[in-house]
Amino acid sequence: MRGGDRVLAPFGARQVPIIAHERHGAYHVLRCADERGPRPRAGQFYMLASARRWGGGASQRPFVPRAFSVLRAPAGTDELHFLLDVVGPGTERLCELQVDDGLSILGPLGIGFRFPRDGREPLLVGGGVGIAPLAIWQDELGSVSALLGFRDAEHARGAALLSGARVATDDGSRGHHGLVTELLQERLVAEDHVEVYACGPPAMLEAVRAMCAATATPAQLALESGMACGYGACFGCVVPTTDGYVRLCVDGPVLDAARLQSALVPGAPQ
Amino acid sequence: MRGGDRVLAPFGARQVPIIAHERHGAYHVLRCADERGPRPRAGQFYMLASARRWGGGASQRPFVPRAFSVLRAPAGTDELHFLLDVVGPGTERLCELQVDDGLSILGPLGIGFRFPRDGREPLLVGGGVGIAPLAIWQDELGSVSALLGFRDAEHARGAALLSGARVATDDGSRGHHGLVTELLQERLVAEDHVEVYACGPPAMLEAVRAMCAATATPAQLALESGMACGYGACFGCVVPTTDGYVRLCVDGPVLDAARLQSALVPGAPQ
Amino acid sequence: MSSATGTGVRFCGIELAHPIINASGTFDAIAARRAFGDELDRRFPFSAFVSKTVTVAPREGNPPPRLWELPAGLMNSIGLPNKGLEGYLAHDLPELARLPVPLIVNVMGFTHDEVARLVRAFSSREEVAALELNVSCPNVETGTLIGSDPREVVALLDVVRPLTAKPLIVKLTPNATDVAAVARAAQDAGADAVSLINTLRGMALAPDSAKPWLGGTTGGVSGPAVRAIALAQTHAVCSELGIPVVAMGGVQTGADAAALQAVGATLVAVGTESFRDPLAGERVAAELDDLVVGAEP
Amino acid sequence: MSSATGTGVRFCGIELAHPIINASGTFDAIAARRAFGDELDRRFPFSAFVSKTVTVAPREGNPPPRLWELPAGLMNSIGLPNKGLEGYLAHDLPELARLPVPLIVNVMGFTHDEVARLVRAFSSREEVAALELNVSCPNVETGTLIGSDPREVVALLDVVRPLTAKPLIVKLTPNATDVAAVARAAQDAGADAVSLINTLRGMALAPDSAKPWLGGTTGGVSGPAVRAIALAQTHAVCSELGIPVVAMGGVQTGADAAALQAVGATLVAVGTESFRDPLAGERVAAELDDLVVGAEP
Ligand SMILES: Cc1cc2nc3c(=O)[nH]c(=O)nc-3n(C[C@H](O)[C@H](O)[C@H](O)COP(=O)(O)OP(=O)(O)OC[C@H]3O[C@@H](n4cnc5c(N)ncnc54)[C@H](O)[C@@H]3O)c2cc1C
Ligand SMILES: Cc1cc2nc3c(=O)[nH]c(=O)nc-3n(C[C@H](O)[C@H](O)[C@H](O)COP(=O)(O)OP(=O)(O)OC[C@H]3O[C@@H](n4cnc5c(N)ncnc54)[C@H](O)[C@@H]3O)c2cc1C
Ligand SMILES: Cc1cc2nc3c(=O)[nH]c(=O)nc-3n(C[C@H](O)[C@H](O)[C@H](O)COP(=O)(O)O)c2cc1C
Ligand SMILES: Cc1cc2nc3c(=O)[nH]c(=O)nc-3n(C[C@H](O)[C@H](O)[C@H](O)COP(=O)(O)O)c2cc1C
Ligand code: FES
Ligand code: FES
Repeated sequence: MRGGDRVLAPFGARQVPIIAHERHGAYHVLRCADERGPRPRAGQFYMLASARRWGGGASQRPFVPRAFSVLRAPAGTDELHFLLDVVGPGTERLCELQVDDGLSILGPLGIGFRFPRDGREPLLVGGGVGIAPLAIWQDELGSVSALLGFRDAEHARGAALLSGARVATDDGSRGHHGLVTELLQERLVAEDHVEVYACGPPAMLEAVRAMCAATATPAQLALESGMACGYGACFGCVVPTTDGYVRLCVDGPVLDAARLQSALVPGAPQ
Repeated sequence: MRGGDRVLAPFGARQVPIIAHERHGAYHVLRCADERGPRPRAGQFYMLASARRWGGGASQRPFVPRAFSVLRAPAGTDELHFLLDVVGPGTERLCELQVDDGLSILGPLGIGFRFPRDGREPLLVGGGVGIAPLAIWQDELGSVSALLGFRDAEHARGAALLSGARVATDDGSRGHHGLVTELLQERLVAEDHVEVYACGPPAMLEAVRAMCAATATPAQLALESGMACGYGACFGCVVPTTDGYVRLCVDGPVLDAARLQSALVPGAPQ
Repeated sequence: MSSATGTGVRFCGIELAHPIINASGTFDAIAARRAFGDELDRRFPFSAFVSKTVTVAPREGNPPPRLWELPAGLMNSIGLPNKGLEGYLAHDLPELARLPVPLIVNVMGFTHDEVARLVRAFSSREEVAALELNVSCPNVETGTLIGSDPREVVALLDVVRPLTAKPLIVKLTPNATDVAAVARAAQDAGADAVSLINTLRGMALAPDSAKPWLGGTTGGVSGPAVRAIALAQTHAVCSELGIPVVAMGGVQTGADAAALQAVGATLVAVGTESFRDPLAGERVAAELDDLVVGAEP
Repeated sequence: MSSATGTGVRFCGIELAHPIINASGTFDAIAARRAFGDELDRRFPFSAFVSKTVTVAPREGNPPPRLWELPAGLMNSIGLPNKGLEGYLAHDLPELARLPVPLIVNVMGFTHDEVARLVRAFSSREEVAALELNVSCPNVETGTLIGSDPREVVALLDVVRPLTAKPLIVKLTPNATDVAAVARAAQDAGADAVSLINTLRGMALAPDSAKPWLGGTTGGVSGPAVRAIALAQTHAVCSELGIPVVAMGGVQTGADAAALQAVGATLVAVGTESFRDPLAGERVAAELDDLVVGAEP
């Protein structure tokens, strides 16, 4: 555990205003102004909830806040950006928020990405909404390569959030027709001095993990699991590692791929 | 029970659009367009809920729909008007609704006002948001006298919803300084051939009931009690009468004052 | 356990058009007819109608207030108001017999004798398809809640089972340490089916006061708030039983009903959700049907 | 029952700054220090800290998924992961002793011997102000849930009560027919206080599947959904007990805490609400204080 990869969160949820709500294809970007919080590290996340009417959706949910990687925290501003994909009552409610509505945030939480080992070249691999933590990491690292996979061209519009990304789509409507891991495979074959930073759906992460293991390429995976608290209180977000279960919210969400037998976390949001 | 005072409701809650949301001093008037429903009788009510996000307020409420007297159902239109006072999570949510938002309605429900007996002159007595059923009753009866009581001038702006009303305010900021029942007392002393139609807070209704009983004046009281269903399913809305408990939603909400020992319904919204 | 074919379902020998019925005490077909007229009968939302609990003597029910809204639920202390056996037979039964669906009468007695009287009285009425025994009440002699004690349930069934050939459904209380043990006892003592869950004991204080809000001091919790508890108890009961189970508790959607069927329920009852919309049962049945159809290969 | 003075309160001889503590297993002060740093200690939300259940042997806990969100609540099957007695003494206790508030250690054993070992071990540690016995677990010999059976609770207390002079709080399970009877048994067998409610047994199926969602199959329901049930059980227990009661279950506001105190609780614990905001306990305590002050003439 390297404490240095964690920026401490102010204690307690705080309310901040939404200052912009943008659409990027199928995705939403919410920007808020976090006057009282520190600048997060790439790969850290926040627990978000609407300040008002958090609940009352499908199945009378949401009830607990929801975890979101920080997409971007532009230097010299107090802005935090989040990238959201509507998949259920929590993300639906958050994506209803408009400018000046209140957002409840707790964070930054968890441990983010660490710099590459032994002068390796960073290689970012993202799938779907999982591109979020890679954007802030690219901001920090400078212009490093990114391989991004999406369902279709409409979702692939999210690729504009990173610079110079190579894109793959499942339906071939933009970029490479196929999986982003196919692009990764090419790169792993061509070069051997990279460190992979990946975030995306479990199946993609598992493919990344297996490829990197096979080629002895170090990889840091930003995982997801169902969370209730985000700060280690509930023990609900565990994932199995070589050291047993670890709470993803305090010991992750970025884990070294070498610590995982599999990146297929049971019950993780897909 | 006179069946003639009840217009049957279409079976099932239906969704209608909000077509106007007005403020009248402290009160809100919501208008909706009810294409599929019949014209209600004065004194009938509807169970209302927001079509979306009914819940998620204080204490994770509301959950069941809320009862509201119809304020007005203008002839020749499909409009229904409701008068709302924000007192808790249900009324708060309904008063968030804007034009084109969906309102879920069930009704018209219950038994409304009956015409006066033996050629008596109708006299309307209302308190606060309880003026609602008197407006539609006045629409039906023509220009009959109305005595309306309010907390203060801001609330008394609701009096404009009836025509030619005499107003009393608790703080004297408009009209008679004192209780509306003081105005009623004057009228009951001056005339003896009236029938009183009253709706308002329990303490007011109880005073009206006692005064009318003392002067042998017939009175019809539109009562309130906590309701879950509005159509006789839950047995929750009972009030004690001389014939035992009756469900206000199917045997009321208008009850003959003679059937009541007291109009102080336990647990009624104040 | 389920013998559903398409959406039709056979329950204790009764053919039902679909698996969704109402929960006792949450739909008064007679009052609904007053509010909605004939449309109620033309479009009856449930495949069988379960009447509110009938007792031997008429009951006024508990003093109001009787309702308290909960986070995602409701609490009631209605107190089983009803016209009593004679009043039910004279006034309610003829009205309910007109419904387009089979009638299940829910009964409760404060002594074995009372339950026996009720069972005997309905046993001979052909309008009645089945009886549901509400055992969420204390044995007035021993003080124990009958439905929480397997021995009490057996003692009751030993008395009433021989009195009728009609299907006997025992409605279990969830306020028990081991609901499955009570269910097993009911099955062994001859129950044809069990139903669950009844409401969970709850309480609320009046705002700005330290006094109980409900006229009955405590009340029964129902609605989505109890859904997970209902599923756990239904799962536990179905795992041990061979007889059909009627499951309920917080059902709002076809998916909720499907979950109860997935753990073994034959029928699913909709209760509190009908308060939010009297046609909830119809919607749940349609959603369930879509799920079942959708799931076919 | 309450000996609150202003907001300060005395509980089993321990002076607490206010009546709001955390519910066991819903706040990990050590992890919170990693997330929030020293601010945690400067602004600790609770007047005492109750640690997560400690067992003799280390436990990994249940396989994920461990959480399922409910209408106005949460269900968990965490499975009591902990470092075990030795690990706790070596690693957790020194960290928790640094907290600015008294420490209550919650323990559970699968046999009387195990509980005895835990009680003995903590009895001699002056960092520990009191012990809470989690009896929501089966007696491995008899199979009964200890906390649902008064005799089992008495048998356990007969063994462990003599082993410590520290206050012993028995944490009751709500999954019992007569919680007050269990509480009375605990009192009679020497408990210094009881706490309730623990979570209610629940279950959920995975969406689009008929399989249980939780790794542990069933889970425990908590949050606002159980608030009314918690109040009813607290009321029933307090009506019969002379010893102090720590009440919890769905507390979100000062008013919720005040209601539990109004029916007799001395302390109130905040559990699930802390997941929505780690400072929930501070807010509840402040709101409660306002209510108490506001109520003075
Ligand atoms: C560290 C971290 C970072 C994340 N970053 C992002 C991000 O940047 N952008 C983004 O869009 N998402 C992100 N997520 C995922 C996001 O948290 C989830 O999409 C969100 O919680 C979904 O909430 P919901 O209510 O919309 O959907 P839910 O209904 O909660 O559905 C989401 C998934 O949860 C499961 N589920 C369904 N019902 C329930 C229930 N009742 N209880 C529990 N689980 C249920 C299912 O597997 C479902 O697929 C991140 C998650 C983590 C842990
Ligand atoms: C036939 C009828 C006609 C009505 N007509 C009108 C009308 O025209 N206009 C109008 O504004 N209102 C009308 N009402 C009253 C209206 O229904 C209530 O104001 C509304 O239900 C309040 O809901 P709420 O959620 O805003 O407030 P609530 O929080 O429900 O509070 C309202 C009252 O309910 C009680 N209460 C508080 N908490 C709870 C709880 N958890 N569960 C149960 N009760 C609780 C208290 O006594 C409180 O004062 C009518 C009521 C009836 C029965
Ligand atoms: C207002 C109300 C009245 C009820 N009355 C009865 C009754 O008379 N007899 C009975 O066996 N159950 C009664 N119940 C319990 C329901 O039949 C059902 O078991 C319970 O409400 C759980 O289902 P639900 O969550 O869908 O409401 C009542 C429930 C409610 C909410
Ligand atoms: C995630 C979670 C973990 C819990 N772990 C424990 C535990 O280890 N020991 C225990 O006695 N109770 C445990 N509980 C129960 C709580 O202490 C409390 O009794 C219950 O959650 C009700 O309070 P609440 O509704 O405020 O959460 C746990 C509850 C939750 C939600
Ligand atoms: S989300 Fe609660 S411990 Fe990680
Ligand atoms: S509100 Fe349900 S019976 Fe009247």
